[in-house]
Amino acid sequence: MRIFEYMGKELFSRFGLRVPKGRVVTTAYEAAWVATEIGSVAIKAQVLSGKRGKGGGIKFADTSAEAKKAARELLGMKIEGHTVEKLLIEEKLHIDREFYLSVTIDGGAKKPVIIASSQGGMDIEEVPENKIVKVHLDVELGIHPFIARNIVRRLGLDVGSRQGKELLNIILAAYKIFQEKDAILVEINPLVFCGEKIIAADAKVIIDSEALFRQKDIPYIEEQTEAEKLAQDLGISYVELEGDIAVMANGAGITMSTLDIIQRYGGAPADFMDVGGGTDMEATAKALEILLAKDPKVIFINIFGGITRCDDVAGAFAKVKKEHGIPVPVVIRLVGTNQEEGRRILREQGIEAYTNMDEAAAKAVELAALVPAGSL
Amino acid sequence: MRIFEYMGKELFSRFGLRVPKGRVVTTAYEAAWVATEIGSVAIKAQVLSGKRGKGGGIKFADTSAEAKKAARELLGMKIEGHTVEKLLIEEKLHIDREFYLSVTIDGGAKKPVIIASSQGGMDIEEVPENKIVKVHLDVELGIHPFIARNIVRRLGLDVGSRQGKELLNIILAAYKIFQEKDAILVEINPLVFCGEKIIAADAKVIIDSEALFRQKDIPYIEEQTEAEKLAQDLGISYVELEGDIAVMANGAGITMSTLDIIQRYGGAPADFMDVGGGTDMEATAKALEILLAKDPKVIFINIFGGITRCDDVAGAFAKVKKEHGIPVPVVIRLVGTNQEEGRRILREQGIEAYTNMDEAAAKAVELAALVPAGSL
Amino acid sequence: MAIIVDQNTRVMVQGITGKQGSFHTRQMLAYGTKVVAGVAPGKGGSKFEDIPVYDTVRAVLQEHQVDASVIFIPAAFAKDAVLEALEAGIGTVVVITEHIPVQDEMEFIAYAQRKKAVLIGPNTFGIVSSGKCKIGIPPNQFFMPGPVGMVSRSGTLTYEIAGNLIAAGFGQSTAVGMGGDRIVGLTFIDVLKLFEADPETKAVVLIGEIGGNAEEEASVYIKEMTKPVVAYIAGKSAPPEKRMGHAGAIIRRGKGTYEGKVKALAEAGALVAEMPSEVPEMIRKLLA
Amino acid sequence: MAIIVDQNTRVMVQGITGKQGSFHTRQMLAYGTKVVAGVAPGKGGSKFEDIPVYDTVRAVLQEHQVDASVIFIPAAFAKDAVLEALEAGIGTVVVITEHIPVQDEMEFIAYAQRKKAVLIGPNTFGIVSSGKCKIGIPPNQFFMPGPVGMVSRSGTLTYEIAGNLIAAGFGQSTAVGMGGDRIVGLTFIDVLKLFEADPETKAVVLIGEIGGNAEEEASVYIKEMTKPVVAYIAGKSAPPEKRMGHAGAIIRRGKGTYEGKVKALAEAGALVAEMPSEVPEMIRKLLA
Repeated sequence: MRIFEYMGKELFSRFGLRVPKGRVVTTAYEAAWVATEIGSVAIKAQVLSGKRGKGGGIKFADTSAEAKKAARELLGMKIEGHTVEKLLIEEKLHIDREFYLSVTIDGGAKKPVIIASSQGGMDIEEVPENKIVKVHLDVELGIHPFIARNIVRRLGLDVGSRQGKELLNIILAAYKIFQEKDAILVEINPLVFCGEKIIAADAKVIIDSEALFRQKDIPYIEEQTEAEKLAQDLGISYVELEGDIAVMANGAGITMSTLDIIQRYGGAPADFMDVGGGTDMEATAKALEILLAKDPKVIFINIFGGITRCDDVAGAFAKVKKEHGIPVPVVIRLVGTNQEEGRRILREQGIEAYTNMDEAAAKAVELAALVPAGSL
Repeated sequence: MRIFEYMGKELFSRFGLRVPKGRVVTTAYEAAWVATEIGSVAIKAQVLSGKRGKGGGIKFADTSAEAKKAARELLGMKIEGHTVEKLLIEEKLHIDREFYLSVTIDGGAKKPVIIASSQGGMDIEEVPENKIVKVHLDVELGIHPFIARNIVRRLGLDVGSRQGKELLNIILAAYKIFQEKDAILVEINPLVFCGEKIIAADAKVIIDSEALFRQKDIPYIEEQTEAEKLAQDLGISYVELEGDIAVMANGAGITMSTLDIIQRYGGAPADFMDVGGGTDMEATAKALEILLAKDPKVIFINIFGGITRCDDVAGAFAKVKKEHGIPVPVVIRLVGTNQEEGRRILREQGIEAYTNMDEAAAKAVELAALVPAGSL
Repeated sequence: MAIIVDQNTRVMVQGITGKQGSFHTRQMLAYGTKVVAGVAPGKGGSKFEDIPVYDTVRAVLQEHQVDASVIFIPAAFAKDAVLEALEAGIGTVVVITEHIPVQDEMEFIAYAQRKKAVLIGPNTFGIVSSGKCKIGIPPNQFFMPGPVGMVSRSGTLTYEIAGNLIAAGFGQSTAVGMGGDRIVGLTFIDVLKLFEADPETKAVVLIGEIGGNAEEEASVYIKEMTKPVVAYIAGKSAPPEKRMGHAGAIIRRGKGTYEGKVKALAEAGALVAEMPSEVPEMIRKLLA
Repeated sequence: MAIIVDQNTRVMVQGITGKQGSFHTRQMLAYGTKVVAGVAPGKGGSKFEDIPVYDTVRAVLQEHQVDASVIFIPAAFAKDAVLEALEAGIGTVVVITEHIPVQDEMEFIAYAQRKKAVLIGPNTFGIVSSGKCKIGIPPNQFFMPGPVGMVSRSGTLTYEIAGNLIAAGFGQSTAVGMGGDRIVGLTFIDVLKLFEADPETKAVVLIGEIGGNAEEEASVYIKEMTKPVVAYIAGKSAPPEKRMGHAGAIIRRGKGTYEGKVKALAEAGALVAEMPSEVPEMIRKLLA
């Protein structure tokens, strides 16, 4: 779960990192007022997008009037689909140098990794490998000053200098945030050298959503659509996509595979919906309703029943059809636990279930192609 | 460094352990007042002695008047040389069972060890081995609920019961105190089962004195004599003993050995004083003054110079003799770095230094025997 | 032969009395797995389906010999259970639990490495050595003895392909679920090495998905293998930066793409299937 | 021959520019120790007595091969320095620093065990393989080559007895200081095993003191040794519950007494000297 820049900076402050003087506002009036207080300011849209800078989400102002104007332009703006509702108004920093620092997880190494560079301010992917310092942490050993000291040295700073020591403490603090706050990413880019001080000019923090239960002080940030939220409440993994064939399957791998096959046959999936193992009839029915609400051209259900029982899935289908009606063609592939009973139920609903997923997918794509665009 | 029971209990409270309701007082009047508030109370002398119970340092009172009387008796009392200045007035507990729990360091295993028993209330040394549960901790792994759960089970409690779960949390908290507060001992004896609750009825906590620099919230507890304090300020290890031959040597091992040899020849050392390596002339002179202040019969200096320079020691002797006079016989054994210069300086003071420590010790004992008892 | 577990493996179930634990213990027993004991704090002394239940792992080990443990403990408490099994010296720990915080996972995976234990998962379907031992949650009917080793990041996709293989007449030596999380204990390369050394295994099916670089790392070893590998990768159509169910199934900053994985595997000499249904035919050709 | 260190041991000094570090580096050089590099954060690039100084251990290892490191870093920062050396893979770390918090000691000793490194100390005089290599703080003049291995919990007592031995014509193969703290890395038993296997060592002098149970544990191994052991234990006259200088030298709750240690050693076949001065004569008889 990404948190907003201003929240990341609050976290940074609490762990002893320097951040620019600033304030969060929701109106242009407040923005003007804060600018009066601070002077020259940066006005930063608070959106959970990686493309904020390129998307025009950051403006500068030297006067209160300029700040007001900039804030007016930013508030309500859309950046990568996210509407700007809050602005962070911050002192404009005098920048001597820009560094990069992050702590994240290297899945391959199964360890945390600290990544740092003396070339900050741009995407780390664009920095040449030989300008990047990467240090993997031994989980049982943890972080220690010597580890940070080695990074400081490799970044070309004097470890005995004031800046060297400050950077060392920043590295220790960033790691501490990563560990104690259950983060999967703590990224400071740029880390600005500003005279004698080093300041975290940006804050990108992603919290492990599986650990939110023990991070009570971190507010829940909504990044999902209404439909995705509904699905989550059912314990179902659901991602909205751009296509017109609604997909329901059980298991992340098989659901992905289902989308792939649809695409291969020339179709466009409308979503990724993994109803997992053991979802009961009630929840399956609700999940179907979520799919229907998006007005797809076709619904494709691909169930390889293990813990999930085929009769439950078929029953859910029958239930929804009876209660709400299902106005679009449905293709169902159904094999596994209780498949005979499931197929029987579907047959009563006038549907002959497939056993082969390729054939079923091909059929779904074929049916979708029959519906003229814009006909729904 | 031992801390007082009431401080230990404050620490316990902060880490979530239950302790008896109570208050620290310094006058009998306050004691009476607290008893009025609480009812039946235990009145416990706050002294750093392991023998408090046997030394009569705990009394009980059912009324405010009784409490006042008991407090009067306790305040100012001496227990193992410690004067009672504070009392802890606590609610008298209803005791169903008494357990024992401690966390300490096993030097041989180089690990922390949790020691627990269902037979508390007495010295753990008196509990039969088969009634004691000992669990060593893997330092890198640390404490985890399963470790505590095993202890609870081995103590014969149901791990699913309310008491079992409470004890589990107490074990976790005791270990946390041990680790976070740099303790070398956290002992709760007895740990009282009182109806549904488990209460730490006593608290014996020893903090690693080498770690006080980072335990800012733990007050420094004076357990030393004035002379021991003076020595500590010089960076010198000094323990007062009962005998009459003052000893100064360099190195803990050789100092102990010096005491042993004095005793072997029939003498009684007045102290353990290790001036260590590299103590300069100034500090050595002050250390000598500490010894002189105790009016010993003889002073025995045993220096095997390595980093310590023999001429510095001899110079310190000459300085003290010149400035204050040294009214008792002095036997010096001096070998090692700059020994010729050291011996020359001593010769000027009329002292012929020994090179053999046995002979020197024998001489010191002989001289001490010549001084009639009570002659100083 | 088989890898990691076989008919002699004595299995302990941590969380045996819970909803998932009890259901799947019955399924494992039905498959023939030697479940010798269960753990459920507070339920020590009771029985579940004639299997003795204990309060702690150490209590189990006072009475039983145990080769492997399977974890059906809720995410918030899973770390404690995994460490308990590892600390007691259990050699193979299978972590079925999903939604475990990744900091916890890093902690117990590091400890497993130190204890030289095999840790499978978390968020895995488990492991099946066909006809011998099933530890975990796969449906019993799709695993029959045969020459194909399977290693996978996805449960249902494994069942799908296993079902197709069975239909085509190919059983499996062992099927191993690596788990769908960001980090997992046992990885493709570990399992491939074991299959390479296992006489019963004649070919390997590797089922990967987008995200991470486990497939790329495996490719380095596949180059050296004498046994043929058929690979299938799910997620070709997935948009970047969207998590597809599994925490690990996400293309981040251009890394972990379908194309990168397929390229690495193909260059290493693996046959890459475009659809799950193509796998049995590829195996048939390779084993002909 | 000698144990742990010899004429080929390349030594790094952590804290080389400090008061203790600089003094003893000069002494080590005078003894003939191969000091190849120093570490002093912030002083990297400078020289101390012609020895290059670096900011970090890893920086040293980019330029030099190092077999052993000696720590002259103040107590509050010692843990970091020890872990730094161990993490970089240094095989032998000698921790001279005293007054290190015991929780820190437990932490780096556990890590040393995991890294399979020899950790000597803390609060030790160090180690001398006579005429070959001295790492630590003992005065140079008392250590000359010879047949006696020494292992001790006390510095000055070691010099005292080494001086007596030299005077009696017996040099030392290696003298190892275990350190005077509550817990230490290398212990008597570890060192005795090395002496037993060292062809140059013909007899061992063990110098113990009250507190702990290192001598009792050593006794179990002394029983098995083929080489004779002479022991001396300091602290016979020490009162219980009083710490005699060293953090480890204290009789607590009746444990770690002089009598217990002497009994264990004597029963194991060691000759126990009552005074340090008796040691040379015992060695003379044993080696006659």
